[in-house]
Amino acid sequence: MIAPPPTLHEILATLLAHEFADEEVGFTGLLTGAAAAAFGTAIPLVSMELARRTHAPNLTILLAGCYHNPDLRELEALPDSEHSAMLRDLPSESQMIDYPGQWVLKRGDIDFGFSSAVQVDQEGNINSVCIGPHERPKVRLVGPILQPEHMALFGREYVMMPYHEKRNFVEKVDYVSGVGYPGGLAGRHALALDRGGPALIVTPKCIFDFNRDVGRMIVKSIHPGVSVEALRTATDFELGDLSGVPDTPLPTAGELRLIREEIDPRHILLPNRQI
Amino acid sequence: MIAPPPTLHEILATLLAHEFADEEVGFTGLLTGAAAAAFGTAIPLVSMELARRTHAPNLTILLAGCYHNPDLRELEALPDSEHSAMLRDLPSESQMIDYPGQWVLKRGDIDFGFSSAVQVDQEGNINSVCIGPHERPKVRLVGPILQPEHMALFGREYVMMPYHEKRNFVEKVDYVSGVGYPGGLAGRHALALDRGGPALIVTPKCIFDFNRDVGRMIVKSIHPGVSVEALRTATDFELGDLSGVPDTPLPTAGELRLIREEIDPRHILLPNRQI
Amino acid sequence: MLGLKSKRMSLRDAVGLVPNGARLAIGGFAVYQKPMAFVRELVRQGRRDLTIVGSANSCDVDMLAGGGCLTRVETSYVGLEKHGLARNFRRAAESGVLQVIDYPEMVSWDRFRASQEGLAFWPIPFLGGNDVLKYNAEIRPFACPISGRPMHAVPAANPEIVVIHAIAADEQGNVVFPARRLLPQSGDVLFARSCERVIVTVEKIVSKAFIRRHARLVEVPSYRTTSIVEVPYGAHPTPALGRYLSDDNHLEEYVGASATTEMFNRYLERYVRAPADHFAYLNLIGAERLADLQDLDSLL
Amino acid sequence: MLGLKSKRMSLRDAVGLVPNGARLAIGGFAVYQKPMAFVRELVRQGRRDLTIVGSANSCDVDMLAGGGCLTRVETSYVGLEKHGLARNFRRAAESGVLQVIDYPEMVSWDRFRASQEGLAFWPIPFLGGNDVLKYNAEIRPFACPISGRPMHAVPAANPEIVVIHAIAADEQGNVVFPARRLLPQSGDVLFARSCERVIVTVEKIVSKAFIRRHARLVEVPSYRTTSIVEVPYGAHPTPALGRYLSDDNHLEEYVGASATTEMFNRYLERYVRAPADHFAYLNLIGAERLADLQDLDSLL
Repeated sequence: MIAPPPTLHEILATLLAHEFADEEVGFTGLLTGAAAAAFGTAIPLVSMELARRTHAPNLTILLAGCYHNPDLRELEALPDSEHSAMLRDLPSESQMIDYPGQWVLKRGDIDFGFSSAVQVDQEGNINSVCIGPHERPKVRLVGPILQPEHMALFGREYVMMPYHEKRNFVEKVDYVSGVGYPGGLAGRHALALDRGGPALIVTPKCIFDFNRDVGRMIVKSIHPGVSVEALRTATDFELGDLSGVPDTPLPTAGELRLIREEIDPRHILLPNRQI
Repeated sequence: MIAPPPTLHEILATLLAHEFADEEVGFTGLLTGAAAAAFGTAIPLVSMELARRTHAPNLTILLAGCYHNPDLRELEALPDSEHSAMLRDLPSESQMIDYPGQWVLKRGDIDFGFSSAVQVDQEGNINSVCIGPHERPKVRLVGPILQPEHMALFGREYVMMPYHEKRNFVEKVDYVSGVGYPGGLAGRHALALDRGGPALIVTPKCIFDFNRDVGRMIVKSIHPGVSVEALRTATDFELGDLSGVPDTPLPTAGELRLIREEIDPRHILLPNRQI
Repeated sequence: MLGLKSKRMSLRDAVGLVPNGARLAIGGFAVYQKPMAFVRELVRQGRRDLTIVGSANSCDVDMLAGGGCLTRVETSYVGLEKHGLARNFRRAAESGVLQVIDYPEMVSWDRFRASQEGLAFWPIPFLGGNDVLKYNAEIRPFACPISGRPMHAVPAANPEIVVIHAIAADEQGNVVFPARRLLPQSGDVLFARSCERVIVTVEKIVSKAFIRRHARLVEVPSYRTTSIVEVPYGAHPTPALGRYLSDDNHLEEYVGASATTEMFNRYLERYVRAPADHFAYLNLIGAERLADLQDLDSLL
Repeated sequence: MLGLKSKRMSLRDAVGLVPNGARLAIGGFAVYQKPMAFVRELVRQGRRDLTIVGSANSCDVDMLAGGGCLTRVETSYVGLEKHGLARNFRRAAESGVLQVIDYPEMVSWDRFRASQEGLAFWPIPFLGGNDVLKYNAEIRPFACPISGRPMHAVPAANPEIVVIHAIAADEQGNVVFPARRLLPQSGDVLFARSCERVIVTVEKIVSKAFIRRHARLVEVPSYRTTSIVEVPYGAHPTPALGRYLSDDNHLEEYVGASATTEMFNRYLERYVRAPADHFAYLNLIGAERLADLQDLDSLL
């Protein structure tokens, strides 16, 4: 019997798992709404758990920023609230209940994090504050939340974009609430940002990496079934020559089996279907 | 039947009790050694408890800086260790276990405190760091401990000196580890010390107050049985004209009864004898 | 001990301590344990021109915005998490009547730490390039006095009044927090230590014996509190950890009602202005719903 | 989960991580819960030229001074509380071989908070007129960037290595602290969050199941620890809260023995250099004394 082909979520979780080294600390917030929750919370959780079950057994997962290595088998549903009583009762190895807490944010305890945004631009800046001018915005969004810290204090950041449309991938964000690579790594250095910054931008259509010298996004791989044309149409900035860009790699049979049988057998984290 | 006359400890505890206003917060550390423990811990505790049982029922006692309104009736002995397991188990209304903690030190939550020192000078500076030059001291003492905070951040300070000899009451302390009134209140202001400073200096021989304009100690009262001559002999700086200085007032019969029958009936805090 | 001073106050009188134009910090974090009964009473009393300084806000700021009480908000987040954007807040911000000063999340906590420390500023080393700087002249660049590294001084939160919702306190104002608490409850402790006018609404006023039995958990002692107000279900529709869960049904009704100004005014009329008091509000929610929201704290 | 990395190490090897000349922070506070087995092993291995940075110190610094291991101490207190002055420390300071940098008590905590915050300094508003400034050129005056108020920047603690003694940890380095803890245990948590090389000696190495059952009390997680060393009675003669009390008899013996350099060398020979290992030391103390020191933690 042949296993069903990998879903996009499974592909992304596997790709991310390969990014993590043993003994790293990975931080995921708790996002809500189907697409945001999948990209911002579920895929990161599965990716970190997959890494722990393969090459990185000592990786520390921080669920909702507070719960160290939670027992995901005890989950009865993907949590939909960041500080709900349900999480108080979820078995874990350590619970952060105060700030400053167990992970020493400003000393760099967090090796990598996941964040999401409404806009991202070609420098990798992200925005969750407003669309249009700040004083009289067209759309007022939630605010900077933890984006400034994610993009400056964490070792690196995976920006998880649940939607990839022209309005999300813009020339210049309307408000920089998380700093990418303006002026490249030298530009970050000039801003006294000595570490961190976006590693990959993960979207439903492709994976972006960066040319960190000039501080510009480059397409690293394109997901199976997505055309170069569709990618260009959905992106408001110039993508350059995409002729040599490979397809996003697929999970191995072993990785798929781990995700489906060990990590998420009840499909609580990842939906059991193509999306 | 006539009650035994008040002891010096009872006289000092009563005098201090009159100093406190209702709803104030009073801080006492935990000093060790018979004389230091009496002056630094026991007399302050009795004075605050007496105030609570008379005019200041809402005064908060901080025993060892951490235990809010401890139940003194549960004490089986005067604690002789600042952070011993015995204090963990002493009933109280709140236990401080962290810094910053319940009392917000730098916002001025502590209205008054009690401290002790090896030297005090006529400006009210105190010293527990060293006798002689700092680099090669004649006697190296314990260090500044919490004296700088007591003398700058608390609303006012009662300096409790268990010994009154020339070596303790000096022209100029060898190391200022708690600041008095150099240059008076204007001098404190110039040092950006906007609150606090010593209120009274309490010794086995007398009570000192301050002329806060010039920043100099003045004798407020002399304890019964102490001669002016004895006081001058025991003090290394000039005391000025002492002809009009009154005797230190005695407790009323009611105050004595409260101390002896209600606050310290088992003589755990104050010794049951003249000293 | 005779003569212990009671800090107990009615909800109406406690809200009366907040003047128009006050700089108010509202406890809780995002959609958790917000002193919503207090917020409703602010709207009922028609308070105006408030500035809210906070760490993460939700229906507290949104209801005050919808009630026309706000001039300015300084925080890191205003939203309703899984229930979506805060629509009254959006309208007020987009129309320009509400000034929003954005701070990073942990920096918004640091601002209260500065107030706790009696400092006018907190030193932040990581704001370079962030537009948080662009729209906030109160943040000042400076060089670390020791390393010379360029940094920014963010202003202290400096609330004039803090209001939090907790599970229990005695009449003297000793406030207990559950041992198995989460981040929002720790934020409340921090807030209560950042200001000298602290109003605490509680699920229950308890005896001194209860307080003494939980001395280890009395994180906000009597001398830090200004008034104690007994308001059962005082955080509804947000949860109070250990007592009740979030009323997601009511929050959905709230979100639906905040689609337009007119609809939200009808919501305010029904749930805030018309009810004679907090218990009349709870009766509108109904006993079955309230019972259904029960949370259990650890029994250990 | 296969392949979990053990951070377990012998006492000898853990002490080997501390080079001559290191800048070391020793946990515990005053005479409480000092990692004394670690200190004895430092003396046994003949470590030299150490700088100790701390908040309040006692027989840790005194023994290292008596063992000739120290060059410099930065702290607020060195003494033995009810047992009197620290006589080896005194001799070393008075002879000028030991440099003592004095800090106020809470400022000495603030210096670790600065390290925890990744800052080179902590802003202190109340040092004017104090001789702490006179003898410390590392403290720099500066003006508050927002209010202009004159203040002082004290340097961060910046330990190169931190060592604390705790009751339990698992082999991966998750360290638990008792719920009914006191100030010294909180200081240990702060120390462990101020540095990336953290050595924890523990009364007992426990299972992962024990850790998961006490997740709320795991204040120092695996990724903050460098090595875990099982040393029962590792704080002796100081107490370990919840496990054993202070050995006042031994401390009196210690104080008596530190009257002169010669006598203290005999003490070091008997209790530190001659015993083959920590258990040989404990045998010198004897089972009856150790049993007598038992403390009980809360059973709740």
